[in-house]
Amino acid sequence: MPAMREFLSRRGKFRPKGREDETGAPQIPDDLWTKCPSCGDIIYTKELERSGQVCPKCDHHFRLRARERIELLTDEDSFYEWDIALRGQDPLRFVDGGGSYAKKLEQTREKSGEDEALITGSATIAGHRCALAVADFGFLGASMGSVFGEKLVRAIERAADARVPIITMNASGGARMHEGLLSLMQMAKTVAALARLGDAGVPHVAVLTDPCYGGVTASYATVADIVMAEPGALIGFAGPRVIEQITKQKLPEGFQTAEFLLAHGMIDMIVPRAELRERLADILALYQLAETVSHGSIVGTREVGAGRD
Amino acid sequence: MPAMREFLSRRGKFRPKGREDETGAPQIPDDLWTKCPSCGDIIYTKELERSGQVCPKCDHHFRLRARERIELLTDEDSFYEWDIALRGQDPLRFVDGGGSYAKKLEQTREKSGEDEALITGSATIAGHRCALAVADFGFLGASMGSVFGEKLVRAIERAADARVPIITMNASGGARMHEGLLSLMQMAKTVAALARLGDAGVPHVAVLTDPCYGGVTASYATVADIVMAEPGALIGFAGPRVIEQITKQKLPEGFQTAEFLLAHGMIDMIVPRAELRERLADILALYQLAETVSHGSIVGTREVGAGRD
Amino acid sequence: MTDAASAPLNAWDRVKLARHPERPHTLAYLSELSPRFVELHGDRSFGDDLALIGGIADFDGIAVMVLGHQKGGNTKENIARNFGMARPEGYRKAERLMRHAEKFRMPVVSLIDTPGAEPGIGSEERGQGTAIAESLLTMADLAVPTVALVIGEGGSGGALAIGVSDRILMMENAIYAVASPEACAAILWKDAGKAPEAAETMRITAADLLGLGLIDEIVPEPVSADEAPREAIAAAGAAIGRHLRELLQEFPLDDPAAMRRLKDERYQRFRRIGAWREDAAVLAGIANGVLP
Amino acid sequence: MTDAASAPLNAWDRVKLARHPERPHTLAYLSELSPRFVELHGDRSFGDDLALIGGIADFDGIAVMVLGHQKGGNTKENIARNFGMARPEGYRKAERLMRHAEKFRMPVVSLIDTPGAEPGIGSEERGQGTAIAESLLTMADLAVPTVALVIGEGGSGGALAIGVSDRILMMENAIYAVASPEACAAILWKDAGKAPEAAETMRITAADLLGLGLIDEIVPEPVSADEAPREAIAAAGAAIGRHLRELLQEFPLDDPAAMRRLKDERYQRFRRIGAWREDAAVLAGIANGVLP
Ligand SMILES: [Zn+2]
Ligand SMILES: [Zn+2]
Repeated sequence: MPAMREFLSRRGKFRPKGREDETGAPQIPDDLWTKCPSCGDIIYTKELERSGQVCPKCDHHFRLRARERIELLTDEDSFYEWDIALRGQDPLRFVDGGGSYAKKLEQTREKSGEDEALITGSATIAGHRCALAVADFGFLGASMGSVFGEKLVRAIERAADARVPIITMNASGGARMHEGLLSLMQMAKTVAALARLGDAGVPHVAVLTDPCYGGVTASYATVADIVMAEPGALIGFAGPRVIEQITKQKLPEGFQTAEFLLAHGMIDMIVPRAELRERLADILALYQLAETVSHGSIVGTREVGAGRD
Repeated sequence: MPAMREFLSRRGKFRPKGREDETGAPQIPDDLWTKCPSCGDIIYTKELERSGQVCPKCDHHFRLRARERIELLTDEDSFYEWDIALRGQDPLRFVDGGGSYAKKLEQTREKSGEDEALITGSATIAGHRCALAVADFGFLGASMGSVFGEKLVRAIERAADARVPIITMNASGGARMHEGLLSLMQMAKTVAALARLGDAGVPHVAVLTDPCYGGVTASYATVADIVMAEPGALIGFAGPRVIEQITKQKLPEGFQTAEFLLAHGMIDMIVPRAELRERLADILALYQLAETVSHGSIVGTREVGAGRD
Repeated sequence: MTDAASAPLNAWDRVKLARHPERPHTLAYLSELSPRFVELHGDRSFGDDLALIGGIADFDGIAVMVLGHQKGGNTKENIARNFGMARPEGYRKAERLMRHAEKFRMPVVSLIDTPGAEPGIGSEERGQGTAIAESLLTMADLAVPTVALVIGEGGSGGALAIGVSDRILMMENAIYAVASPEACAAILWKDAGKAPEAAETMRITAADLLGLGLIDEIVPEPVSADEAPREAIAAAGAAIGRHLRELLQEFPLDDPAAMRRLKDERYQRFRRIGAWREDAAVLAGIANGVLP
Repeated sequence: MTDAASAPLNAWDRVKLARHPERPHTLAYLSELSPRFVELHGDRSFGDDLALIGGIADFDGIAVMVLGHQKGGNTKENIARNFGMARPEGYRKAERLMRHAEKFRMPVVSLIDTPGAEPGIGSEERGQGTAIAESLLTMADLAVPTVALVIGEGGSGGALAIGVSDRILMMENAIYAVASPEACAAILWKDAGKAPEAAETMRITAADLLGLGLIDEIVPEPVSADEAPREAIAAAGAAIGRHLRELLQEFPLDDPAAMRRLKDERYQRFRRIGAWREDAAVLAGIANGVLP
């Protein structure tokens, strides 16, 4: 299986960056206690860490950095990162009030401890091999620029070649304005790669996390074969403030929450963070089973009453 | 082209039955004057005939018998009818309060002057060859029984073989209860034939006329490549009285009219009867052009300003 | 309801059994027959219909896409499930999941159990007819094996929408009809009270439909499923599994030619359905170039 | 607005021209360029969006599927057309018509002219993001040649949704941007009044985008299209026709291998887009099996 070999060999051989590498803007204050922004409760920070950053009282899912998600999701030491040499450019020589995009990229790398807003690699989840692409909201709001798109497409292409499912964990505040139309075109680029993945019959499972807006919602994330979301995550095309300003209407209760999307038929399921790993393992197992059966091998034998009850 | 030869050769060689053959329940009283059920106006019957049975005052489209539609639509003497030997059976030995289905079929044939609720054949429209399948509401409310389904499928198969578009003109009051599940299965049978027509890349254009309900709306008629409707035609899945009874709600103004369906995205266009022939000719010409171009021949040359203005 | 053992049941008895509130519904079958079921929701354009559910299940070592109408077990559930009457978004979800199944080469198993598609203002606004028709079209052309089992009520187009299958099975006490006996009686007898008579002449029982060649097999209910649900479900599972294995053997999923054969056989299966004759005198007339 | 002849226009000037109320919109192009256009309506599931229209046109002897945003010529029309801002049902109609085009082997011509997809409560309820994404997916994989022309405003994802094309052209005074200059200025400058500065640095003019390799050709407007609409439309028609003929010659519609090549070239076209470098030290580290 040369495809599988390449799938594995492209990794950088080093352990994933841990949370201790992150120097800037941690989501979680390094104090003993953390205040839940949803219920206002004061939570023992260590308890929050044990729960995967979910409020034990109100179930509020705190935002996570990409590497935290990877750590929670994958089997220990199974993650091999891809394309760590890719760096953003400033193709438009974009300058806003705050200075050049080139400078901003440099500062963001320092502050966030990441090189870009998307981390990709291969991993196993409960023993099932998969490709992973995880957005980091801490890097320029996980806006989809050229490197984001390129890393994602390379991951999709490797998944297609190796016939291994890809799981994307998505968040985004919107477009990478500083890369202009190059940024917009990443929507077409990533979706086009998924079209080929689909032709190859390889699954894409997307997990939408808070917040997920703009180009990501309008491209690769929502055309996944299975779309799931974390409880309470805000997901939409246009931001709520923009909609309120333009329509002059009060937004309905629960507007753009994961629950709202489920009710409107846009996602397959809402999965609490604590159950995500198991649910993904189930799904990967079922796709694996389909692949096996489609090649002519059926392992089961009918046992009456072998069900779950 | 053997397929084309077969397409033509299966015809019965005889002129179509004219309106004078119809003995029962004519839509239009044979008086000098006809009252419009929509605006209440009294119209000179001959004028109504000249207008294709459209009220000159309020544009109400009177119902037409199948042969009247064929006469209005096709080039003179171009219609060759198919499958005139097909006759219904009484497979369930169905008996209701009024007697057996076998007897009812016999009576209906006498009264309506037709052998079944669907008339099929080949014809030209403004010189474009097509297959035609036209429902006759005067025959048991154009309910889709076995013969209806069989005639339609044979027409679709011939259209696919000859690579000639099929135009269906549809009306129906619902299922042919007397044929039980055999009637329901005609939905699957006709749609399955259309799936193959689609695989062959041959178009199906459906014209929905008043009234069009039940199994016909929920099968072959609404999955056409282009769906049009006559103005004011009532079209739906469930009948309005059933819906009113069950929901205990007042139906909205214009509910289930062709205009309602257009607004809700279900049909491509509403075409007044007087324009139908021309519109279908345009569509047949465009599909013909696509077929020609797809085989490598482009006839036009760019003439700037050769447009319609 | 143990009459089954003593006296033969008539059509109306079967109607009552098929609608029995204790009769197991789709989720009961899934929980009994699959150790791993991932339900998938939504039509991706308007809503999620709880009256028609679907998802991927490990069915005896085969990954299948299961689609099924879902009635409730009590009034509250029935309101949430709309009494198993699907709306357009239900059929659009079903269509989406069928394409999912085709993409990943999973057979499709349908569990049919509905009084019919919902008649309602919103359902008409969102194209109930169109949604059912598109589901039929997709299913007729699907390049994976499909098995349908009528577990309760097979009500009209809303049932058929997920029943254009390579194998069609019925539980012994299920019914499958072009319209409800009540509606048929109201229309043809002008008296809904004649529903039992209508039920009889409409030939809606499993035995009737096997006799007409419209279904392939009856899953026996020695004790009716409302009284012995686990036994009924186990028998259903065995029958579905057997048909799936036969289909997978005859039509290997990774063989495109086999999938074309499968689609062709499915077409011929439905193509044949109907009762007609050709008038010999007319045929002779056509052959001779004159009208009879 | 005849400055064009004398002084070069800056990006903000182009924005104003691209939005000029007298600038011709999609239907004007169709009426000028096609002697036979049959408009097709509806998404078959919810509604018909008048802000994104489509249909089959005889375009210079080629049957094409035309898709285009449609702005109004006056306030009343603009309200009916929602100022050219399409809703989910518009993108679902576009997707349906693309599949129609593929089925009957018609090239697809897109005329892009929108401030962006509608931001609204109903649009979010019905999945604006999902609808655009599905349109992108369908278009990326379409087995017929596709040509897009930005005739006015190419606003963000709502524009791109019908622009994943084999050839992408722009009118000289059209713009194409990831966000409106006003939105960009509001976010990055915290001052929507800085829109002219934003417009400049965003590189949204036809010349900028040709320079970046994102478009293939600029259709000249010696006199801007609001002043000389027929001339602009004629030039656009000539350019589209030329590209269509080239594509049809290179990729014969009835040749499946050519359609695979076409899709492959389209993929590579978008696959290449972006600006990045690979850090040599890191690459060396990976090659040596150690971190740099
Ligand atoms: Zn909390
Ligand atoms: Zn009138």
